[in-house]
Amino acid sequence: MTMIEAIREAHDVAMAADDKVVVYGEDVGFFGGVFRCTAGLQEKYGKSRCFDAPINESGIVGTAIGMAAYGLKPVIEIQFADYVYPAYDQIVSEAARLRHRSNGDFTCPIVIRMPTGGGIFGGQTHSQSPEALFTHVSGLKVVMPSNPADAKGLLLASIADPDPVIFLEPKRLYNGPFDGHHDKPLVSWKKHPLGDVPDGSDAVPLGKAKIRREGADLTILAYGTMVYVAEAAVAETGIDAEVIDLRSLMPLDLETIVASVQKTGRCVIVHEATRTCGFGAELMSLVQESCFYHLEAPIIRVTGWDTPYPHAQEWEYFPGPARLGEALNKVMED
Amino acid sequence: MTMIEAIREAHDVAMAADDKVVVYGEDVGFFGGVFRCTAGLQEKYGKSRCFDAPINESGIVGTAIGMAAYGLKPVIEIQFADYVYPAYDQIVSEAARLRHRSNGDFTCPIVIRMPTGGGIFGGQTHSQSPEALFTHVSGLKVVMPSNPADAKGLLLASIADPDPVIFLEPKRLYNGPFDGHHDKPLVSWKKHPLGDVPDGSDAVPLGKAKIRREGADLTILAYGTMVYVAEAAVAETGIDAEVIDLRSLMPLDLETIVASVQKTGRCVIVHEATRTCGFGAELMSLVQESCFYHLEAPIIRVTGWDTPYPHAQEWEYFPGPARLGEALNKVMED
Amino acid sequence: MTDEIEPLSLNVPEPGCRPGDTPDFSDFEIPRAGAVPRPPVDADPDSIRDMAFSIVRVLNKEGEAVGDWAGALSTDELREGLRHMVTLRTFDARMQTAQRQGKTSFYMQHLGEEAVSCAFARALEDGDMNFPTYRQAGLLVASGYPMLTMMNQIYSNAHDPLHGRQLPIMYSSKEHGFFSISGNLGTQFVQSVGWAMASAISGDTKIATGWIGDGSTAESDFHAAMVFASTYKAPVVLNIVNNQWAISTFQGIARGGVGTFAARGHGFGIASLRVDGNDYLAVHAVAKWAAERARRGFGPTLIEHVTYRAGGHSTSDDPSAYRSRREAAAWPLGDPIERLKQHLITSGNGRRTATPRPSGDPGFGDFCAETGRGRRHPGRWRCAQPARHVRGCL
Amino acid sequence: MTDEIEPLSLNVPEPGCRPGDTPDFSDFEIPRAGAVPRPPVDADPDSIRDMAFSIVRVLNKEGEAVGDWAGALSTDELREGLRHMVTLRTFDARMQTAQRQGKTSFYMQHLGEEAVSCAFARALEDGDMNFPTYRQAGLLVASGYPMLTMMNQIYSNAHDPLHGRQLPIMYSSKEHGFFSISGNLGTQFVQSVGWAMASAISGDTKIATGWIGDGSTAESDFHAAMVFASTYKAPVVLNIVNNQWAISTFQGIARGGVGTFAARGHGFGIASLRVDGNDYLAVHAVAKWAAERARRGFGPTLIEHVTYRAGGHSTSDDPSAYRSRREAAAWPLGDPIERLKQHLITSGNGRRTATPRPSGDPGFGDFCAETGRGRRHPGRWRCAQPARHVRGCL
Ligand SMILES: Cc1ncc(C[n+]2csc(CCOP(=O)(O)OP(=O)(O)O)c2C)c(N)n1
Ligand SMILES: Cc1ncc(C[n+]2csc(CCOP(=O)(O)OP(=O)(O)O)c2C)c(N)n1
Ligand SMILES: [Mg+2]
Ligand SMILES: [Mg+2]
Repeated sequence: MTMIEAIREAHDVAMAADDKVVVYGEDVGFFGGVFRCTAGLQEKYGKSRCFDAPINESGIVGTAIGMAAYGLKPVIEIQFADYVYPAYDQIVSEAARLRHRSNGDFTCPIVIRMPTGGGIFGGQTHSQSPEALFTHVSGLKVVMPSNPADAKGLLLASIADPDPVIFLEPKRLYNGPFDGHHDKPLVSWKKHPLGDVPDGSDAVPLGKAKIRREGADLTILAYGTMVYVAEAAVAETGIDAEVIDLRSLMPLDLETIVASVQKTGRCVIVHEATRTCGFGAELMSLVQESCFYHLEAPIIRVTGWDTPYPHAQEWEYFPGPARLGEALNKVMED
Repeated sequence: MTMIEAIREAHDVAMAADDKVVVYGEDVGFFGGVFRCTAGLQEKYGKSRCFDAPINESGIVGTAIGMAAYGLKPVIEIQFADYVYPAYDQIVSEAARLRHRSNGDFTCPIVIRMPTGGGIFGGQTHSQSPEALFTHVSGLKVVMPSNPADAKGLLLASIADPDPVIFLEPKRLYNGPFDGHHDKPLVSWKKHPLGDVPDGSDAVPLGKAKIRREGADLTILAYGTMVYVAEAAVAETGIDAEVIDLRSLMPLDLETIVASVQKTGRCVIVHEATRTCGFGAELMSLVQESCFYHLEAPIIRVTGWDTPYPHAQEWEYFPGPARLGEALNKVMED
Repeated sequence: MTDEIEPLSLNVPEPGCRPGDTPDFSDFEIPRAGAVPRPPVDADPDSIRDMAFSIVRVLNKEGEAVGDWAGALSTDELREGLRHMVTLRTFDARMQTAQRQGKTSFYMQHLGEEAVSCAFARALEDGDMNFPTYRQAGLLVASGYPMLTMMNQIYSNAHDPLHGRQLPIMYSSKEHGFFSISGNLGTQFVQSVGWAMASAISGDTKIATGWIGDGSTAESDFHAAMVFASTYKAPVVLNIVNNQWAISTFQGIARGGVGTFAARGHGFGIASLRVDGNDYLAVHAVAKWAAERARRGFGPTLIEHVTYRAGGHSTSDDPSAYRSRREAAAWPLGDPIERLKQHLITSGNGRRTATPRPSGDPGFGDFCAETGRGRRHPGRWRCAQPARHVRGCL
Repeated sequence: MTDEIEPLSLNVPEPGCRPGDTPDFSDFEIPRAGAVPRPPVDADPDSIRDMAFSIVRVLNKEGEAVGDWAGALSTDELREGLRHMVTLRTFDARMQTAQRQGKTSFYMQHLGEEAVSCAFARALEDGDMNFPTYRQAGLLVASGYPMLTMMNQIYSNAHDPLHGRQLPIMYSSKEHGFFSISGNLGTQFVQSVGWAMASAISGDTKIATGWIGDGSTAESDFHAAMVFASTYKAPVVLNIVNNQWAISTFQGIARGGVGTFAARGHGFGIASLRVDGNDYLAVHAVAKWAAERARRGFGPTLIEHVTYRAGGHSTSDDPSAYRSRREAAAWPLGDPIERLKQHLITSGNGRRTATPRPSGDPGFGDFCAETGRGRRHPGRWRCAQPARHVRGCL
């Protein structure tokens, strides 16, 4: 199934199992979301468990916090990650801190889903990757699946989590994997092994990375769309790299990362977001702190540029396999 | 003079020189701001150039963007940095991108001032250091002075700047330097050489760090209150460290940083903000990228913890000279 | 008390008509054309409270211009207005097709709403500034912005003044009083108030206008705009374009339990009124009134333009998934182009077949020649390709 | 037109009275007690529009309870109410002093506003949830929350249920229907609507209340709360405590060009009214009405409590810098404690000197003994020290 179907199914499984799970957001009800991730849920579970919200992201998150305080488990959609900023105060000052500031008297089990990342010619307001703006905020978990199976399993884990989870969906992967070669035809998930999504309600635990490819010479840390870019760059350069799909940025599977870098001695980090203070900076710091004596070359970041996400120059901005490949070669030479 | 007086004087100089400079914010008009940084300006320049704003941070920034588009130069105050999040969308999606997205057709010369940082028993909503949430956003400049002379000069440079500047004021330094020894009596700026603020309208350029202490053995990167913590830790450990006050985080004076670390071979980064994805991660990455072959030990970050800023446990959270001193010793031993 | 209390339930408003249903606008009250009097421009907002629950209309069913608000425009001006609207509609149709042909990535049309921005533009003066949404290109068309430049932007080609940085139709032209469009809803509404405050601070006589959709009034910056406009009596005209839909969401979700969007102004002491957004003369008359009010220092006005989005939300949208295909045809305020045309004919100033040719600089033919019919331009900026791989509404 | 236009100028509202001026509330219209009728709880919001421009009052100048809204409370209940208010005022005075003595870092008092939260609390039922600001500790006092626990929180000592994590007075008690206080203004207002929606979704009969200050109504989350409450008819009572000041900023800056804050509700079709916040009986009666309205599924109510902040904003504030020292004394709605006391005396249910001793568990004496009179507690959590080095308002 596609990633959209997998996300829909995770909602369905969770809503069927627990009537405390409620789902809402802009265009989420009757229409089932502009990406159709909630299609059919209103019909199946009724208008008071899946409904359209007014266009007010702060209100969507703010009401969800209130609902969570009541005892429900809201799973809400922000139509694009680019539109989460009006809700930033509610997320940062409220959702993230409620358990801490009330010493557990009130908690905030909400999941905030949002389509993330570029590659769809969406310009600066339909392409952003704001993960670092959430990983810096203590009290939030941050998750980004890279395939349908993980999308379902991680969403189920996020809904089960007792605290707020930011669930970032790389929209360029909704219908099939994408490795940055934008001229190639789309391969559908239906023809991909990871499109084979297990039935049932098994969660993929938060905080566990997945080694997508074992390798001896260098470690690539990636998540979301970049996992496929990494695979492509490895294939194209022929370098025996280990490719790690982080899956969850917070909590982070530092153990897997450190074991890999200590083995390979080299590390390249790749993400779509703007470079400065991106999540790559944290990854680089953690690797430097944990593996300093194992490093044989400087760690390199391959990222989006420090500009807004452009429209026409999308492929100049997007860190594709060519740019990543260059970095891999460089780090092997260093 | 105090840092408050220096900030007031910078406003005064700028308003006298250019009637396009307007100043507003919550309690900023008649009362002159809760920290009194704008005291006297309404009386001197009239109510239409210095006035009270409704309590709506998004409106304060949003109207400032409109005013800037008209041709004014708004200098606005957010009462505490902790309260900037409701304005985050206007800052990130609008102010930061206006020049880029309109290809220079419209620009946004605004200064957003905000008292920042802890050490005042303000609890989680009067103590935050959100600089990394701005440095990650392309299109913003981010400045943090550590003394009255720089506060005046950097604020004048920020007002003169043609683009949006986030001006973070370490409120614990408003009345005197503070090195983390909270039991010691306050030393007033009036008795400190940096309280000697030059007359006139000379700006301190953005993007130039200041070496506060030359040293041969290791480099400490600090800004704001942490500059004094660093000086204290150096005095207390007796390590011959070079202390760099970054002053402006974006643009960053990478040249000065790199020259210093290449000289010393060791680096410790200190900031008050939460550790994960803090500005320290970016600094550590830049140093790793630029000085890998010069490094003799892992770089260490000394930061606030990954929790909301606590009230009673303030001095457990605050990265004081003891914690920094330990890190200095460790990095010398590594 | 508790024992006699029924369990609560959630109220979720629903539109009158979903796919398959028969559209029914019988609940929708439409005042007679000419029925709403024109108050003086310094009217106390409280004294015109009723205007937020009525609709200013000038053109009656017969196409006659009637009442206080009529008579402001000459026949030449009306003909020009018709030309602007037809131009915008034709432009939309061509660009919509261009997108379908894969020549650009994205487009948003104005179908059915052309009067709102075309008529409004003619009530402003040079130097005034609009803070538009993505559905007011009529402000550009009616103020002489070159269509060629619009197309260059849409194609993100070498002549795009924005250098390919923005999504198609996210125009910017300071010179034409058109603030850079943001993709983020609502932000521009409060910015317009700031611009207007700046004009007042500077002792200028220029005014600003803000624009927002019905759905987007729910955004918090709507409130920020109202608060600041109210407190500082900013010389601004705040426009809500109520085209009944926000993507798949009907206006009742944003409006909630109140009669009209215009009524939102009452809580701020802001003069508030509704206008027939499909009536070129009414929009123009109301815009003139509000602009003069602002310019003379009597403060802000909130205008709800009542209209209907006859097309899809954007090229990414297929409205038949969430509303009846017959709803547009059933919309009781008609088509703004047909209505103005009928007026010109009725008043003896047009021929029965008189739909004018679209204006523009250059004509469409020339344009297509110049840009190589939308094929990849060999210049520095690339033509964008449509995002075929992801379906969803932008 | 432009040539005859005067330059614009910015309107910046000013309070009637600054330090040194003579307070003058003669513009402030105060309806007679008993004058506003009590509508049925299912009243159509439109039918009670006038209530947003009037003030529900029960106690007249003579201390008699008059009109439709009178008679809901027994003498015992009124005596208890008086005790709650006196307790809160006394508690405030002690804690204010404790802060001045350096025993805690910060405090915020309710001086003059005691009736609002004390009376409101008594109109709610077990299981309802308040989303308060920092100035509604009366909700705790009047619902039996132990004062000892409040003091433990204020001293951030070993018994502080929040483990020293929050600034003093930022209480939290789910058990007592008191949501964790946030330092960020306005956020809780829309959260209360979410809680109420959850109750409706769950088919429960519980209601929520939201609280916000006059100044904070300007925050955008006020709008979010109104939009969601209106659309989903949430069972919530939304309270604006208009105590005339927001730190140094008078309420006119947030209110702008409208008559009252309550009028903000009209744009949302929300039942909106004002109440004399210094009249215990009136607050209680209105709260009961709104709570029942919500609980019976008739939707939200917006209540503006008209009161006066007689003290400083917080221990960091000195109000004489921005308003007349005589303003509090001139405030025309009087002192809530004196007024209820007078009522009890007038109605023959109190003695002339009958101000009750503060209630509390334990009494103040016990408390001070137990905590070592606010000295550093030897427990795990440290007593906070005041931030003497930075002057400024938190
Ligand atoms: C902050 C933000 N949230 C969500 C969106 C996604 N979005 C784009 S248009 C739209 C609907 C707007 O409807 P309306 O305001 O009625 O304007 P219309 O399209 O009808 O002109 C939505 C939800 C956005 N662009 N920005
Ligand atoms: C988002 C945010 N902005 C600013 C502040 C600073 N602040 C604290 S209280 C206050 C005034 C609030 O006034 P009002 O709402 O009238 O409440 P009152 O203090 O009068 O009860 C301000 C500006 C804050 N706490 N949060
Ligand atoms: Mg619409
Ligand atoms: Mg107040």
